Amino acid sequence: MSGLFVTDEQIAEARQLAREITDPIFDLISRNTTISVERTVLRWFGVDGVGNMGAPLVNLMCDRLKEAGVLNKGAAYWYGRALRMGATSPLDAVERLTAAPLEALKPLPEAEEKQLREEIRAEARAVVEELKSRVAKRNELKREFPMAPAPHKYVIVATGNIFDDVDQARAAAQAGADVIAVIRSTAQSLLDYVPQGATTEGYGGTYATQENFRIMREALDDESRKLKRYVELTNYSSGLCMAEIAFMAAWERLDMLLNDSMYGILFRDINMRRTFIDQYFSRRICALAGIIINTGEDNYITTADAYDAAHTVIASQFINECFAKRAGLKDWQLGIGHSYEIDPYKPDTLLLELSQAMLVRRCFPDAPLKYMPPTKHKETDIFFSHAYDVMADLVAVWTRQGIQLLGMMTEAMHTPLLGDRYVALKSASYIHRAARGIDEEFTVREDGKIANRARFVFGKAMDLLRECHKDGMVAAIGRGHFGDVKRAELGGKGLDGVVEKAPDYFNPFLELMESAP
Amino acid sequence: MSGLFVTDEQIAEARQLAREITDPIFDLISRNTTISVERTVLRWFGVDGVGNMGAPLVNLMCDRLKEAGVLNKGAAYWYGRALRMGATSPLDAVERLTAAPLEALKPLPEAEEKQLREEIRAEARAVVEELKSRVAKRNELKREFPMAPAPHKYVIVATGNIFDDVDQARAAAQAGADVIAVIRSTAQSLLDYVPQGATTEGYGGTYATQENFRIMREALDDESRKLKRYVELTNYSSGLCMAEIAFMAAWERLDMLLNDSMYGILFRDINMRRTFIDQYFSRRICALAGIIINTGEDNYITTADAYDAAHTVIASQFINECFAKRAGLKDWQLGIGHSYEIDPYKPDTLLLELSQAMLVRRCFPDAPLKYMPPTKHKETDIFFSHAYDVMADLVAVWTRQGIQLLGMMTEAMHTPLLGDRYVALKSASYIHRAARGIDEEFTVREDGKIANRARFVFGKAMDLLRECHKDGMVAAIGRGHFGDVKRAELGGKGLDGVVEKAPDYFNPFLELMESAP
Amino acid sequence: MPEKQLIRAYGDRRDDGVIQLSFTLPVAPSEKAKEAAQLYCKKLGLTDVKVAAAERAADAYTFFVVYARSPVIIDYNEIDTPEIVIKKLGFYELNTFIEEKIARRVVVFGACTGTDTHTVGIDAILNMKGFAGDYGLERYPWFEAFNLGSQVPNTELIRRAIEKNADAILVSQVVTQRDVHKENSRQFIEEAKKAGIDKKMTLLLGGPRVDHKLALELGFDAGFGPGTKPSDVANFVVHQVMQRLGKEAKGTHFEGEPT
Amino acid sequence: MPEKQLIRAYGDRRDDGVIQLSFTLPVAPSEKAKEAAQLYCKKLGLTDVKVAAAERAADAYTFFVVYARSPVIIDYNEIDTPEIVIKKLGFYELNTFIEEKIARRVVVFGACTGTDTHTVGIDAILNMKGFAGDYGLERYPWFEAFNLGSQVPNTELIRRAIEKNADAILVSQVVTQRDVHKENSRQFIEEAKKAGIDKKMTLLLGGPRVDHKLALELGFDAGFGPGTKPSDVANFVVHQVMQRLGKEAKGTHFEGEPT
Ligand code: B12
Ligand code: B12
Ligand SMILES: Cc1ncc(COP(=O)(O)O)c(C=O)c1O
Ligand SMILES: Cc1ncc(COP(=O)(O)O)c(C=O)c1O
Repeated sequence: MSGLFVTDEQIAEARQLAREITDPIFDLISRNTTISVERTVLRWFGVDGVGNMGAPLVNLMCDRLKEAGVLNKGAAYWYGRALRMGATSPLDAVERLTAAPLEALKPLPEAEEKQLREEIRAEARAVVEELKSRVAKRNELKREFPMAPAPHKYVIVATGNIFDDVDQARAAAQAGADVIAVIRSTAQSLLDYVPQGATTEGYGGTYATQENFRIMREALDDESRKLKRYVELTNYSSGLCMAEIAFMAAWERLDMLLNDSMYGILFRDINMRRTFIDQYFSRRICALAGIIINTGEDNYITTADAYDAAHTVIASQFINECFAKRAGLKDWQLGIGHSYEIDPYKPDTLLLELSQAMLVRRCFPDAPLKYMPPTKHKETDIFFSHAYDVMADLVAVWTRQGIQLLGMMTEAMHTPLLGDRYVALKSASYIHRAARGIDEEFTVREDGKIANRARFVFGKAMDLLRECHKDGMVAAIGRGHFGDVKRAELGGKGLDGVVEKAPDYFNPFLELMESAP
Repeated sequence: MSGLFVTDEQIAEARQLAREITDPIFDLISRNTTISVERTVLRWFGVDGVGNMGAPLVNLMCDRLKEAGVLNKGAAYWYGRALRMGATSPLDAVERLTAAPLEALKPLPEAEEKQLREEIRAEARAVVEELKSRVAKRNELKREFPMAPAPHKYVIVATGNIFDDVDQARAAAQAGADVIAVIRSTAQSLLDYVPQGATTEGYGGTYATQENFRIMREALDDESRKLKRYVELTNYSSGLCMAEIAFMAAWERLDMLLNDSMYGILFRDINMRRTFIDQYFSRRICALAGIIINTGEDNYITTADAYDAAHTVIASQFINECFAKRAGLKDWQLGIGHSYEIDPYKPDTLLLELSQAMLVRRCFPDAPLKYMPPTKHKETDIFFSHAYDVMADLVAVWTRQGIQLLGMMTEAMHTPLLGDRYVALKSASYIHRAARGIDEEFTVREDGKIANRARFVFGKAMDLLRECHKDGMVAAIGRGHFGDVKRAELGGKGLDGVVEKAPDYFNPFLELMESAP
Repeated sequence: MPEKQLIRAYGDRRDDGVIQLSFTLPVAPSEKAKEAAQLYCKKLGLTDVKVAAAERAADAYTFFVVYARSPVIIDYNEIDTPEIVIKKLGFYELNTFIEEKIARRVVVFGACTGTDTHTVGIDAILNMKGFAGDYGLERYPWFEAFNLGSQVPNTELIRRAIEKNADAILVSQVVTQRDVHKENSRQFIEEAKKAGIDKKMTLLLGGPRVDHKLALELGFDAGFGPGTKPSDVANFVVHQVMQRLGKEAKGTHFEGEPT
Repeated sequence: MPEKQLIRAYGDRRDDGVIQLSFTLPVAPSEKAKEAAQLYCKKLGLTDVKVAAAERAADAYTFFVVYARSPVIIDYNEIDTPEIVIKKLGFYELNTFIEEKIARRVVVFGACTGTDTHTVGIDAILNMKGFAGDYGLERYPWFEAFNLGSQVPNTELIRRAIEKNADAILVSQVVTQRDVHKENSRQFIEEAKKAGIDKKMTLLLGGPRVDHKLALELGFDAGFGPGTKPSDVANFVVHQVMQRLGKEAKGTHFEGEPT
């Protein structure tokens, strides 16, 4: 691919721009924490379960600390203090803290402070090791039962009921699925807490809870053994609990997460600052736990026109990549998102989609990439929609996508039926089998429609990156450059959850993860 | 394309071999006529209708002449004699002849003989002109309402009832079909006469009759005007009445005919000599009437394995082309047949099918080509079969097929339903629209699987042509080289209809057509 | 009473009644499973049942493709569909019409309410750029359109509409899983009644699974489904306003596209 | 009597009864046509009918895609399917079996009869190369197989079989349009009866739309459908011969693939 469409220098320039664009944001990130980051810290220490009102303990605890105006020292610190108060268990710790009068929260003598942090650091190190050992189990299983060749066929289950989801996930795996995504109940991303336990009622999807994660991963481990082929599990680390979900997923050995640096801002109207800070911590966890992230650029072209906005996808991908790399993620973990969304009634759409997918492959040669199927222009004529999906299957294998979300012929109607998934899997297997390696059979003519379109799109992406560089991301988002959606820096949900760090802010996990090689 | 896969010299050599392979067969053709060729001659003179037993007059007349052992002078001659006997009409002519005692059939004095032939030649010239003027009408209409760009979407109707066929043909045209094929009733090819009139009962298809042709062409002329897009009509000129049907089709302004130099031999067990002689006369008529022929190599790989027998298709195409050219057909009239038939459970099938289709395009750059869809490996799972057809749509537009028979998702079950055709047309339009021009976007790597496979197949085709050249077609067919079917020179149906020409054999139409530029 | 027009499904011949089905049964593939599919279709009253495919969708699930004849015959003349037929005025005509007949800007509020975040539909109706080359309501000088976006609580939408005493409220519902759209729409209508605007303002519902019939059942004044153009909505709203102003007979019906 | 096993269609949840349909109605596309499709499905007893697509298949034809819930429930335990279960012997075992137990070559004649020219199916069973890696009957030293090809008149096939007093006759029927295969098969059985071989020889029917049940109805001894392997047929025929020779109890049933 190297040298195709654009020069390596041009690509390097795009990366440099992305780096400089994200600098001020990393500045923001380093100076602030969020209530959900702090909740994540507590979960990591094992603070689990819900209070009598059904609210998760981590929420009770962090809300209390926030009211008290002391969250800025970091939940880890207060967790330590609680233990010092003689807390016998995390639960006990929460109670003592939430019970404690304000003055009880005053600093300790120098030495004690120091010692407290040392103890907590030690505990943090221990639980980080525990997480790693869980992840090791996953890698173990993967070695034992290697996955089928890419593109990995990714399908969705979305019954709303985790037990039905399990049935369908097993069925999908038996029919050839490589990756199972459990779609979340609509608008869970707006909840500022993570529901507890196994759930059986959701709309458009099933709640993301740690227990649901565990149940599904257990079922898939079982299927993987039966099929002698590891089947991956993914969910959504996005919304107001991005970081917490990343932790739960890591702990329960999920393999992938939809995790985007801007999706929440654009499509969920979640505050920018909140999102940027949360995504950083969540990605640090993904990096540590060897989770592959899927970015959400595909969403842009469901609101904006896929042909006109093609360059915004490329620009955003460079930014998303930069955020990811700076959070410690490796190339193999970058399921950079894009999709086959151009209006099928336009001419040359296969050429245009190939051009776009080849360009993405060219820009991110070492990332698995995550390819999304047609959705917006899907028709209720399932036979047409099926043919339309087949073309996306072809582009996916042609451009060596690592992960391919399979289109469903009923996309325009309902979340997939069991039979819909079977149909999609059977056809995709055929197309992959029939066309694998086609990219090595042809060389792209540098003077053709495909190459010219790719250069044009890349050029516009560079202009957009330069604009973001000059005026800043905030301004760019404010102008609706991404997904035709305009958002303001201080608008959206969750800003109140952003807390400026105190000089003595304490977060041993961040220390550990940031110091990790 | 030129230079791709093989050198122009290699292709020229293949053509030279084909020429020499067909030489002895043309020898046979020039020395013999058949009862069906002679019936065709009479039809051209306007001998139509059936006798009291329902047998066509042309059959009654030729059978009589054959019994009398005088058919070898040519039916045209006897037609002239009948007129001399004072026949007032073709019907009358038949009656007088069939009534006449043998001795009444003795030669006439020199001068009269000469004059008779002159008169008949004149009449022949007149009816040939009439045919030409009918054809001119067709070309007129085509100029007025140009067809959509290639690949021309070809669908079949096969209700068995010509009036239902008309409904469906109109519906198909409205849904975007460019070519309508009326499938024949099974085994009509084995009838040694052509049924008469409009028919409403057929199995697997509708009888090919002149009246049915007229009815359907009339309906399509009407649709063409409505749609401002000329819609073509095709049928089958093959079987025992190959030549007669070619004439009827020409007269009724059909645009295409399935017409193969060997199909009848292999798939209908019709005698070789009979077939070779009939196909020549039928192709002469097609040449005159500007009819595009479709050859039947696609059939070979429904009986033989498409992967193993790929080279037999290429070899046969060169032979078919040679037969056609020697019958006066021009490149634009050669819908050389091939198809997408490799077992879809094999790997790389898209690459293999592309290779084959590109090779055919390379060998016959100026022919429209006729591409057939998957049939043999079609599944009753209509969703899979639909995806499978979509890949054939892609290869068709990629390799610039002039004519594409659209695959039906219900191929493995029944002749197409109205809805099946709609589904196929809508998807094919999408694929054609999406991928048109893709061939100009890429150059094929000469060291890839596609190129190597093409060279391998061409090489084996050359070997087969050399074998046919060395041992003769009869031997090659005897060994089952084509379609895995073995046939003997004196086996099969219709040999008794072959008649060696007398020294004074008379066929003014042949004279005219062979002397035509 | 018009004379009957009996129709049946058309497979390969008029009235052959041939239809296609596909479904999954929770049993492992086998001859027995195929027989079950046969029986299944017979119980639906189908005849000539051909179980074309019995695919192994999973260990314990078989996916079937079936072709069969259906006995169903319907009298096409008996069917009546409530369709909103309005004589549509073009962009300019409609603006002039408002200027002359109503003499003030028509105020509309729209949102995708509840937990639904699908804005593309409502945007298509309200935003400048519109849909399928048809201008959105924001583009009409004689309309004042407020698009509150998505995930808007019903109460919030109603409150804002009352503040500007709007002429019409446009509710979009795209997610329909387990009828969440119906629930949410009912809830909207209740709130509207509480607020006493249900008689005063024109309440419209729209979305991919919405049709006029459903909207009426739910208590809206009209429903708009897939492919709706902004101009359809603009025209409808204007005539509603005219009727509320008593300047047009209630339920006046109009026909055809703009000339 | 086993206890019931009630099953329903599985769409997205157990027993939701969701199925997919597609069909064409001979009416022009319109809201009314969609309503007709609704009614059509309701008359089939379906509920929650969603007419997903109404496509303009032609000026006067609309192609519909529908999703709906079917009320049908079936008791899976009530279903019994006549399946020919025979313990299959492998290629070598079967030959030795014939050699020892029958001690002469088993003679079979096969053809695709009537106007049907589809030989691939019968060739797959009889020719050397066989089907799906399974040897054809010609390959069995202890079988004497005659393949008359296609378009063979029934009488001709029977005549030839009698000449060699064959053990079995294999009839292939592929074209099924308007039940031409049934007609032709019935005609074959009549001829067989006339010739008085129906009791003496094993008569087998096969083809893509053939199943054991149908074959029995038509008067054959067995029927073989899509995916049949030559070895299935070889084994069946041998056991039939054994039974005619009285060396095996009539209708003995055997189980399982060769070990
Ligand atoms: C784009 C899209 C998204 C985007 C939305 C971006 C945005 N800001 O709108 C993103 C990616 C964010 C998204 C997310 C989700 N989506 Co979504 N999405 C779609 C998709 C692909 C296209 C919808 C669309 O834009 N159509 C184009 C517009 C123009 O059409 P329209 O909405 O029908 O509008 C027209 C008419 O209906 C009418 N109209 C619409 N509203 C109104 C209102 C009024 C008053 C009037 C007069 C007219 C009118 O006018 C419009 C123009 O003609 C559909 C699948 C499909 N192809 O339909 C799935 C789909 C709607 N999504 C679905 C789901 C489940 C979700 C999620 C809940 C999944 C999840 N759990 O994560 C999430 C969360 C969304 C939420 N909580 O609501 C399902 C809904 C299933 C169901 N029937 O319940 C669908 C059908 C996909 C599927 N098959 O599963 N989605
Ligand atoms: C190959 C083929 C042809 C070839 C036949 C070449 C040949 N010499 O066989 C050609 C191109 C010549 C052809 C022509 C026609 N065909 Co055709 N053809 C097919 C096709 C594509 C594949 C059939 C096949 O080979 N299957 C592979 C074999 C191995 O499978 P099988 O036959 O089912 O056999 C297996 C089992 O059934 C069983 N079996 C079969 N017979 C027997 C017998 C016994 C005793 C036993 C034990 C087992 C057994 O064992 C076999 C191995 O498992 C089918 C479509 C399809 N995909 O099915 C159409 C199809 C069968 N043809 C069809 C038609 C209509 C025709 C024509 C009549 C069309 C026309 N009017 O021109 C013509 C004429 C044929 C005629 N008069 O009979 C229709 C039949 C429609 C219907 N249901 O009635 C089909 C279904 C296509 C369609 N959808 O329209 N055809
Ligand atoms: C990055 C990302 N996060 C989350 C989601 C799911 O949306 P929700 O916020 O409803 O979970 C998507 C949907 O495609 C996505 O792409
Ligand atoms: C060249 C040719 N002739 C004729 C036919 C039709 O067969 P039949 O002989 O039954 O008309 C075919 C079928 O594909 C064909 O390819």
